[in-house]
Amino acid sequence: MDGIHDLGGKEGFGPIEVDEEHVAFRYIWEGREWALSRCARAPHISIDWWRHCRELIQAEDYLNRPYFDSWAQTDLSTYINADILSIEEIKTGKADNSSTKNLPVPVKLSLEYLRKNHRENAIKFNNPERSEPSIKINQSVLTNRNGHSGHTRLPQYARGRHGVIHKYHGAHIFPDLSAKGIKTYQNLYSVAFEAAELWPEANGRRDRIFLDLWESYLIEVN
Amino acid sequence: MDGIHDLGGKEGFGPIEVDEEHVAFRYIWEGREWALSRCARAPHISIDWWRHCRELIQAEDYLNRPYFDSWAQTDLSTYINADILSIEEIKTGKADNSSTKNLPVPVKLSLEYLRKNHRENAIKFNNPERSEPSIKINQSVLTNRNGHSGHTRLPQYARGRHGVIHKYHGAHIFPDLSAKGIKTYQNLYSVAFEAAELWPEANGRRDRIFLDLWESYLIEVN
Amino acid sequence: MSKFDSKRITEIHQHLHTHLPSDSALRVKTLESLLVEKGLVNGETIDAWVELYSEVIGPKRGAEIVALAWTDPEFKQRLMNNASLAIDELGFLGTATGHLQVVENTPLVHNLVVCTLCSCYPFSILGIAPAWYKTAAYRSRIVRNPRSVLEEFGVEIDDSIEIRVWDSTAELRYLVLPQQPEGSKSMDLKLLSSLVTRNSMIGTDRFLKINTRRKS
Amino acid sequence: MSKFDSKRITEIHQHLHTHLPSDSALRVKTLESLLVEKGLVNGETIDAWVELYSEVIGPKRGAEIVALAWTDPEFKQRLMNNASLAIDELGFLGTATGHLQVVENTPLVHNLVVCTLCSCYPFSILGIAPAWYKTAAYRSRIVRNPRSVLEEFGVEIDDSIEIRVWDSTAELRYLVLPQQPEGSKSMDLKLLSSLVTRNSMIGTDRFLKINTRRKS
Repeated sequence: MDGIHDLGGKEGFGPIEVDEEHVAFRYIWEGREWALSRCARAPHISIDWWRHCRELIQAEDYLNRPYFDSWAQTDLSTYINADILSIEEIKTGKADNSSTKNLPVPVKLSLEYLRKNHRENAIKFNNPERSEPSIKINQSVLTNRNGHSGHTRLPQYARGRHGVIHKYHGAHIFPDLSAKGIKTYQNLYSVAFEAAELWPEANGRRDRIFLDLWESYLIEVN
Repeated sequence: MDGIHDLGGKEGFGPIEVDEEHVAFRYIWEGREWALSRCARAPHISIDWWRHCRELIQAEDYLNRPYFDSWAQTDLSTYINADILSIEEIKTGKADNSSTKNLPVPVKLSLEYLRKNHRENAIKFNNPERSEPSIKINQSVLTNRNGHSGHTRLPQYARGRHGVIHKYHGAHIFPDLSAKGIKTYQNLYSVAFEAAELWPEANGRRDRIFLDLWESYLIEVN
Repeated sequence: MSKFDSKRITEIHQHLHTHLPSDSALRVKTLESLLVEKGLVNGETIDAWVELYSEVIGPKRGAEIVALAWTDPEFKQRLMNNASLAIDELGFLGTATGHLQVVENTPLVHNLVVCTLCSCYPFSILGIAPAWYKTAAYRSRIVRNPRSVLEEFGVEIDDSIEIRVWDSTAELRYLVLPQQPEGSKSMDLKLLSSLVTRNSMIGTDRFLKINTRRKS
Repeated sequence: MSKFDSKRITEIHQHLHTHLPSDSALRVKTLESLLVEKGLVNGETIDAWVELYSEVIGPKRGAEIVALAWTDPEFKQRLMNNASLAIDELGFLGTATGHLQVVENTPLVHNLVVCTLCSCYPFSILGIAPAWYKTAAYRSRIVRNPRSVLEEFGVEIDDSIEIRVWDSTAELRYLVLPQQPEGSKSMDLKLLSSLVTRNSMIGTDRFLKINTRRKS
C-alpha cells in the first residue's frame, strides 16, 4: 500500500537525534512489548501480514506514537481480527475466557533456556530446493511502475527505475501473497541502483542504493 | 519537495467526516487567522513561497494540528524569516518595535468597503501578452519522472505518467521559480489522465483525473 | 542571505514546534497581537474580514451562479467561456477566483474538485471550505477512489457515468455546475438557488432534489 | 470471512485509536494482562525475554564477530560467504539472523544499513535497534541524502568514497564490517572488540579509534 510507512526519500522529517543513550529499552513497557511479540501471536499470522497490519495504523498515529507502542497496537489488531481479544475486553481490561478454550497452553521458559536455544528463533524464509536464478548477475532490470493496495516490499522511491542485478539469494517467501495468507516462493535478488537514477539532486554522486527485490517486481531490459 | 503535503493517492487516512455542520469558522481563532492572512504578509512573499513554507512544517505537525493552525505557523515562519518577528517575541508575546520602523502603516477598512471592493482580491497570475500554446490540444504528453526538493506542483502520483492535453490556459507564473522569488511565466495546460494510467486497481474504470500542469513538467510523446 | 531558504524555514519550524503554545487559539492570538502591536495590521480591518466571510460571502453565491446558469442560456455561455468575467457581472469576483473554470455535470459525466497539494478553493463564491475538504483523508482518496468517497457522502454513481476529478494544482479554481433537478423548470431564481447544495458545487453531491432545501 | 482483510484491520485500528488509553505503558499492560489471563503467554517467559535482550544479547556480539573477522581470515571468509552459518559457530544465531549478509567497508567503500519500510534489524547480533534507527527522519533521509545524515552523526566521508546504502526490504539482514583501525594489529580479540561501536556496524560511524572505547 502507498502508506505512511513507505518513508524512503520523503522530505520534511527533520534532524536525527544522534546522541542517544545506549540502552535496549528506555521504558519498562518497551521491553514488555518486545518480549510479548516474541512469546505469542495470533493464529495464521505471517510476518508480512503483521507488517501490513502495522502499516494500516492511521498515518498520524504511525508518525506520532512511540515505536513499540505501534507494535502493541499491531498485536492488538491481529488478536481482535482473530477473535482472540475483543474491543470490549480491551476497553475494560477484563478477559472473557470463553474464546480461548482450544488454544495451546504456553510453556514457561527460563533465561537459560532462551539463551541456549536462541538459534531456534532464526527463521528461514527461503526454499532450499529452489536455487536457480532466472535473471543473471549484472543484468539490467526495470522495476514495476506501480505498487498495489496490499502489502508489498517494492518502495515507492524505487518504482519505475533502472537497476542492475547484484546478487541472487535463492527463492524466498513472496511477501505480497504471504500477507494474504498464501505461502509461495519467488526468486529474490539484491538490485543495485545508482543514486542519480533515484534522486533528482544526486547527479554526479557516485553512491548506490541496494534493495532486495522479488522477481515479479522486476522486468529485464537491455 | 516530496513532503507530507503531497497526499494524492496515499493510503491509510481513514474515513471522511461527511456530516459536518455548515459553518465558516468553527472557532473564533479560525476566523482571526483567515482574516490575518488577508490583511498582512511578509515582504517579498509569493503564494508559492508561502505554500512551500507550509509544506516545510514537520510532517507529524502537518497531519495532527488543525488546518488554520498550520496557516498561523506558516505566517509566523515567514515573518521570522523576514526579520519582522523574532522567536523571542513569540515566546514572550511582547513586541520589540525596533524592527518595523520602515513598514507602511495599515489602513482601517470597513466591512462595506471590503464587500464593495472584494474584486480587487481576484489576483491574475497569467501574462495576458502571452497566449500561444506550444503544445496542441489532444497531444499526448509524458510527465517528468522526478520532482525536486523545492516547491513544485507536479504531484508524485502524476509523475512519469502519460496524459493528453485537454485545455490551454495561457502563460502563468511558474511556481517552482516563484517559490524562490523569481517571477517567470510558462504555458499552463489542463492535462487529462486515465485513472488506469495512475492507479494499479483502476483497470477498466472509465474515470479521468485532470491536473493543471506547466510546460516544463511535460514532454510531448507519440 | 536568501529570503527563500528552505533550510532556514525548516529550522524556524523546529523552533516554533518547541516554543509555540500547543493551543491553536493562543498561537493565533500571539500572531495577531504582535502584528497589531507592531502596526502591521489594523484590528478593525481584521474584524471586517471575519465578518465578510462569516456573514456575506458563502456558498449562497455559488448557488445563485448555478441557478442563473440553469435559467439564462446566454449567461451560462459566458460562464463556461470565462467564469471569472461572468461572476464579476454578479459582483462575486474576489479572493481566489481570478482564474475560474466551471465544469458541467451531464447524465454521463460527474465532476469532482480537490486540491491534493494544499487546499485551493474558490473562496469568493463558495466561502470558507468545509473542514472535510482540507483533510488528508479527502485529499488523498478522492483522486484514487472517487466512487468509494462518494459512497461515504451517500452518492452512488452508476459505472456508466464518467467521473472527472479536477486536482487544482495551479491558480485555477473549479466550480461544478450540477444538473438541474427534474420538476424545477417553473421555479424562480431564488427557489432554484435554494436547491443547490454546497457539496454539489464541489462534486460530493450529485442528485439535487426539489423538496429539500440546502443543508450543506 | 477472510482473516487477511485490510478493511477490517483499518476499522479495528479506528476503534483502538478511540478506545486505547493514550499512555503507551497502559496499552502494553492491557495487552499483557489480557494475554496472561487468557493463558496465551506465560509471565515468567516474558520476564526471561526481557532479560535476554537487556542483559545477554546486544551489540557486544556484533563487535566480537567483527574482531574475529579482522584477526581470523578463514572465519572472515566463512562470514562473507554465509554469515548466518558463521555466527552460528559463535552461538549468535537467533532472532532475525536466519538470513544474514555482511557488507565490508574498504578505503573506497562505505556501507550503510536502513529499513525504509519498517525497521528490520539483525537483533540476535546487535540487540534492540537504537531509537534513531526506527525514526521517520533516519528511514526517509538515509537513502536520499546519506552524506548529510552522516555529517549529523559527525562522520565526514570524502567524495571519492562510494556510499552503498542497503535497504532491508526482504528477510535478509545486514551487518557492516568496519575497517580495522590503524595501530590495532597487536591487540587481542577482547581489546579489538571494545573498539567496535554499534553505529559502525550499522554504518553511521566509520572511523574507529584505538583510544576510545565503545560509547554507542
